[in-house]
Amino acid sequence: MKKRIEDLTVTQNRRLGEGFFVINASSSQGLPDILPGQFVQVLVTDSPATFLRRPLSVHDVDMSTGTISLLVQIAGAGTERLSRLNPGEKINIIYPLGNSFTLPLKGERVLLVGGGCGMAPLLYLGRKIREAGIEPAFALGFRNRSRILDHDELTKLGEVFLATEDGSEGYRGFVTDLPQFRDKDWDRVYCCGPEPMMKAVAAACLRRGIFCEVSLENLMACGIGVCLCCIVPTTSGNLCSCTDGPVFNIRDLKWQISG
Amino acid sequence: MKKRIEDLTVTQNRRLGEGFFVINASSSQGLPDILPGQFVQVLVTDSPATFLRRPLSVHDVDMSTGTISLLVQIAGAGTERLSRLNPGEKINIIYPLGNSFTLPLKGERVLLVGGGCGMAPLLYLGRKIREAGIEPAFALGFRNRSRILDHDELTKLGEVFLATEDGSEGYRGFVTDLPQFRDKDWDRVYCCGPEPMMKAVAAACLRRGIFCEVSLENLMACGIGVCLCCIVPTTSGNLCSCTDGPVFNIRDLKWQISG
Amino acid sequence: MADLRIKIGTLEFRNPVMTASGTFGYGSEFDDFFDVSALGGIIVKGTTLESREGNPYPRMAETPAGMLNSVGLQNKGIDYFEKNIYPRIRQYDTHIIVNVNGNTVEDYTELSRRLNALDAIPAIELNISCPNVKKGGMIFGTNPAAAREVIAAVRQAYSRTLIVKLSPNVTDITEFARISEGEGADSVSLINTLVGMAIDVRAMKPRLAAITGGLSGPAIRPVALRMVWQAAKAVSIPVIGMGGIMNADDALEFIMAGATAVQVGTASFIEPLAALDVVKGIDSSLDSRGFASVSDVTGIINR
Amino acid sequence: MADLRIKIGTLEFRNPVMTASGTFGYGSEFDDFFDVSALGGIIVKGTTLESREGNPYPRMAETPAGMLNSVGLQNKGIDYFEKNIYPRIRQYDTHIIVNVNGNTVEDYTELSRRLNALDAIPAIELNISCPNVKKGGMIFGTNPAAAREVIAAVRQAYSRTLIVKLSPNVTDITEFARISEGEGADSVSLINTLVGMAIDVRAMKPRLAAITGGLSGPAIRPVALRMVWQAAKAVSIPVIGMGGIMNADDALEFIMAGATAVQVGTASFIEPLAALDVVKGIDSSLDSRGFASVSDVTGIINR
Ligand SMILES: Cc1cc2nc3c(=O)[nH]c(=O)nc-3n(C[C@H](O)[C@H](O)[C@H](O)COP(=O)(O)OP(=O)(O)OC[C@H]3O[C@@H](n4cnc5c(N)ncnc54)[C@H](O)[C@@H]3O)c2cc1C
Ligand SMILES: Cc1cc2nc3c(=O)[nH]c(=O)nc-3n(C[C@H](O)[C@H](O)[C@H](O)COP(=O)(O)OP(=O)(O)OC[C@H]3O[C@@H](n4cnc5c(N)ncnc54)[C@H](O)[C@@H]3O)c2cc1C
Ligand SMILES: Cc1cc2nc3c(=O)[nH]c(=O)nc-3n(C[C@H](O)[C@H](O)[C@H](O)COP(=O)(O)O)c2cc1C
Ligand SMILES: Cc1cc2nc3c(=O)[nH]c(=O)nc-3n(C[C@H](O)[C@H](O)[C@H](O)COP(=O)(O)O)c2cc1C
Ligand code: FES
Ligand code: FES
Repeated sequence: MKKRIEDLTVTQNRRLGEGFFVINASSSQGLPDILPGQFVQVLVTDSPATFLRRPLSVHDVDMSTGTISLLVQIAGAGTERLSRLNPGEKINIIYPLGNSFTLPLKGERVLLVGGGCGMAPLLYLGRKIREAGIEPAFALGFRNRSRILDHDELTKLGEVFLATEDGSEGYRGFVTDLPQFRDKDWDRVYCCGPEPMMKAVAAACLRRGIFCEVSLENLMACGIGVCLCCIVPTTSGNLCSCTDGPVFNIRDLKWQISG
Repeated sequence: MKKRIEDLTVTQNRRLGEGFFVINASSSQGLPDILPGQFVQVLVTDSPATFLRRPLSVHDVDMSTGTISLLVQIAGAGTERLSRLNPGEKINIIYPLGNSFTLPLKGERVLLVGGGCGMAPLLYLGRKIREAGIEPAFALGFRNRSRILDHDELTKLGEVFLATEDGSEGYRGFVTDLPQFRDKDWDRVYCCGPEPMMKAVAAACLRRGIFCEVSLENLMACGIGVCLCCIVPTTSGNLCSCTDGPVFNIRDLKWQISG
Repeated sequence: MADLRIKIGTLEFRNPVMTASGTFGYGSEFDDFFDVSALGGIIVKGTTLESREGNPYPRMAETPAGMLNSVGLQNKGIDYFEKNIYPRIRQYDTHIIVNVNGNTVEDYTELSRRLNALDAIPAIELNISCPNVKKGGMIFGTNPAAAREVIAAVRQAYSRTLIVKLSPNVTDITEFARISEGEGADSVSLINTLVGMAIDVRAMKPRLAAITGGLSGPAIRPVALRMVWQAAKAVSIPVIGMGGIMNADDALEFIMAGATAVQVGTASFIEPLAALDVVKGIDSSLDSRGFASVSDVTGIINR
Repeated sequence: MADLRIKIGTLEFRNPVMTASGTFGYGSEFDDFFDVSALGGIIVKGTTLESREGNPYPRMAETPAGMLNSVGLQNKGIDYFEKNIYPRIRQYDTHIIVNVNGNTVEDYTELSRRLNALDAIPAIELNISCPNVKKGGMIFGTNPAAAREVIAAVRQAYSRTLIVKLSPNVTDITEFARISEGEGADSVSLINTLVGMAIDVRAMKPRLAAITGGLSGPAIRPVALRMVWQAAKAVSIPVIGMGGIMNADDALEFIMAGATAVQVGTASFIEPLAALDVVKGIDSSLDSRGFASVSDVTGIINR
């Protein structure tokens, strides 16, 4: 897949929840093939505190309109600036970048686990899994009811199980405490979210021998495998999370987790 | 006059001519007294290439509405960013800064000479002179017809003589060639414009013994007299153009001009 | 309200925030904006024995996240300072510290002696790091033997709190910090500006009349922070950190790296309230995280 | 089309724009974006005899107009390079230059000898300035005697074009430029990164696992430009300038200060086409001002 540097046109910028927004941007030349789990490197203009590009997962893709969606959490100056983009403005991105999630095989039971902006890659992954004829399930964890993000699009693809830390909606506890996660024999679990969540999910999967891939959000400078800043210690040495990842099988990671 | 740091609200941002615009901004607490020739230091936000504030002359003042006007020429990233300010947005300024032009005495014949963004301080100066009961005349120089800036406001205050270098409008030549400049016994000439223009005007005035003040646009870092970057060699040593200026009597300057 | 008091030598400061020499005039230029007595201290303009006109114009060039200056110690000399400035600024209820400069060891000692006689000046900052003068200045700050000589001589001539301002234009900053400590300085302050340059490509000539100048502002903060961290580990006298501090978080970086106090420089050009905001921001930051005093976080990354 | 050709030693370059080591991989990472043969040269990743894993994560911190890195020479070693990378990149119709690193003089000479045998590598860049390794690296680049020894030894071992990459973390850059010239280097390239640091105030710990890292990007450009200007005046071998070059005007600043060629580093992370844009921009800038060749403006501010 050839990488491109392209000015997309913002078609929509919509609030999703407190501090979260979704940008839709379209390509005038049509999108290249994009795999679930891949990301883009966004140039943030007019932001003095933002020197480097910002990596953002591909949240959704609509090939028919040539539109890509990004689900972004305001974390600092760069994402704050992006939250102010208006329809019609240009957004320069380098894409598609990184590897991708391994799609499941026919008949497998598949759970997609996420929280916060970790939901970002799960929509497109869920869509691709559904296209492959499998109905994915989703387990989403949030701090509390008010932090829950709009997940209507996920509901269209499969069942959604919610957990909130304070029980203000859905199950009370972490995603790993969800009965639907604990008690069912999943064949594959895909996870993207805060590191503690990913490590808890990874530990549970390791213990139960479930295939599990996580999408890491390491700090990146280049996003194209040349700066060697985004490395992840793996069983085959330090790998770049921007080219060998961001998706890793937890068996290859050197995480200090007890299986 | 106490200096202030204040967030004004942009009320209008209007194109004046190719690459020139006028920003009106109003103070919610009412403006302080501002003298003709004084300037403001504007904070330019959202502009990575603009680290320091930008000095801009006070173009006009409307005490009744608490509105200040700035006439700006796009010279680089900072002024370009200002050109994109929308009504309703805030603009942080430090003001009023610097000394001021010396107002004429009753009955004196007064000429205000400018070109390009050097027209900026002349409107408010002209207004103050008019308020003092004297009708000022204006001599404006431009490259050619298409570079001429809207000067309707000046016309309301006094007669306006135009010169263009190519003669495409008004007199053909520099402002100093204007018969109205050359042939009349002016008591006071005030000038703001490109350095060659100011030097030519200064030389002519020196020769003819006319009182002449110029407004300098030296590079500034602080604008409040502490960095000592904006200095002007004068007969009393290096003076700060931000506090001892920006207005100087040409007799005090050490310009290499032959009178 | 966290306890913000700190000590440099025997001198107590209300809080660890001072203004950097050459960026805050004599303090009175900021009277319109805030009560400068709220600051820990004010380091006034670089002062010399004789009156100086400094370098020719242009003296300033903006650079990415910073600026170059080549002011070159323009000031009216110590006589003028004593007569016209000192009486006015001695009223401030904060420490007024004079930044001391000279061409020769004798210049430095003579000026220090003169300042020793001014009872409202509790400390001097010995500037051996000005990059913008041909003689003196940085030459003392980049040569160990010369540094040792001038610091020893000034220590003899000056009995109150002596701060030595170090140049970052050296291979090993700890060497100069150690020399300062060894010769009896009460504190070292760093960094002065990095020597830099900019060219106007259209005009095909240097942007500064002096060709080179001193780089300040956030651009240099990572270098400044590293040197402050190194110096703080190398000596046991207090280190005053500066270089690109724009807000309280920036100041806390220096304090957490080991600086006892900080100075705010270029930031005051852009936001005249910057130094005051740093005081307030450090206070509220400590409060909100439950630290009782600033010393609780001083050098915390090294513990 | 202005004549952009330049020479370093006996080696002719299509144009004066190369990519800086550690910022452009082995070139092939940019194949999707443009034909890298349009560049004057490509300095590939810092290479060592043995395979190295580099420093722990995090290795990167963004800073005002720049970034810190503490990669620490992660690379697969010369064996892997010879077998797997060299055959692939030797196809490029531009000069592929290897950035040579080691812990000891022997490491450097052994690696240089190995590279001498690779006929499609017309030059090496001797990196005596890596700030991110405990042994070797910058130790050679900040100590005149050590610099002299390693350059002399490599000069013996390597017969083609030898470029020595200097560290900016020194008091006097001209000393190291002169030593390089004296020991037979064909060129010096500068600057490598300035040692810097950043602290995460909320977490109260350094942003880099290695605590300090190398500062690059526009923030350092004024310092880089000043050093290139000084070095170009001090030696008669060609100087290759770098540090914060983002566009053609930035590159022209270095060339007008006396650099024969330039390298584009960090800019490629933000704009992968940056180096190509610099080539094009220099060309059109010379054209529009009526200069027939780049050498017409080389060092023009010093004439
Ligand atoms: C492959 C990849 C995919 C990503 N996908 C998404 C996405 O789809 N949606 C989304 O909202 N975010 C995503 N992120 C994270 C996103 O890149 C950062 O939040 C963003 O760069 C922050 O920029 P900023 O200027 O707003 O904040 P900054 O001011 O740069 O940072 C604010 C705070 O966040 C921390 N931070 C910055 N970048 C990262 C990072 N990469 N990982 C962890 N902490 C960081 C900083 O240390 C700082 O404390 C992704 C990151 C990667 C590497
Ligand atoms: C007291 C004072 C009053 C001024 N009043 C006005 C005004 O009313 N209207 C107006 O349009 N401009 C005025 N200027 C000039 C204005 O400040 C500059 O044009 C502006 O700072 C340029 O900023 P920038 O970021 O757009 O361009 P930059 O990218 O900073 O500069 C673009 C080019 O302009 C040059 N330049 C920048 N600042 C100055 C300066 N002060 N003098 C000369 N050259 C400069 C730079 O060297 C560069 O070549 C005034 C300047 C001063 C000192
Ligand atoms: C315009 C200007 C003038 C300065 N003059 C002096 C001086 O006279 N004496 C001195 O020791 N440092 C002087 N400095 C250096 C500052 O005190 C400070 O060390 C440096 O600017 C770094 O801090 P900053 O990045 O916060 O500005 C000057 C700096 C600037 C920008
Ligand atoms: C991530 C990164 C890795 C680097 N690795 C090397 C290296 O291996 N060898 C080397 O000589 N310089 C290395 N450098 C330094 C650059 O080659 C260059 O000297 C420096 O970044 C300044 O140029 P710039 O500001 O254009 O990036 C590296 C720089 C960066 C940012
Ligand atoms: S971000 Fe540069 S190698 Fe991955
Ligand atoms: S601009 Fe700082 S003294 Fe005038």
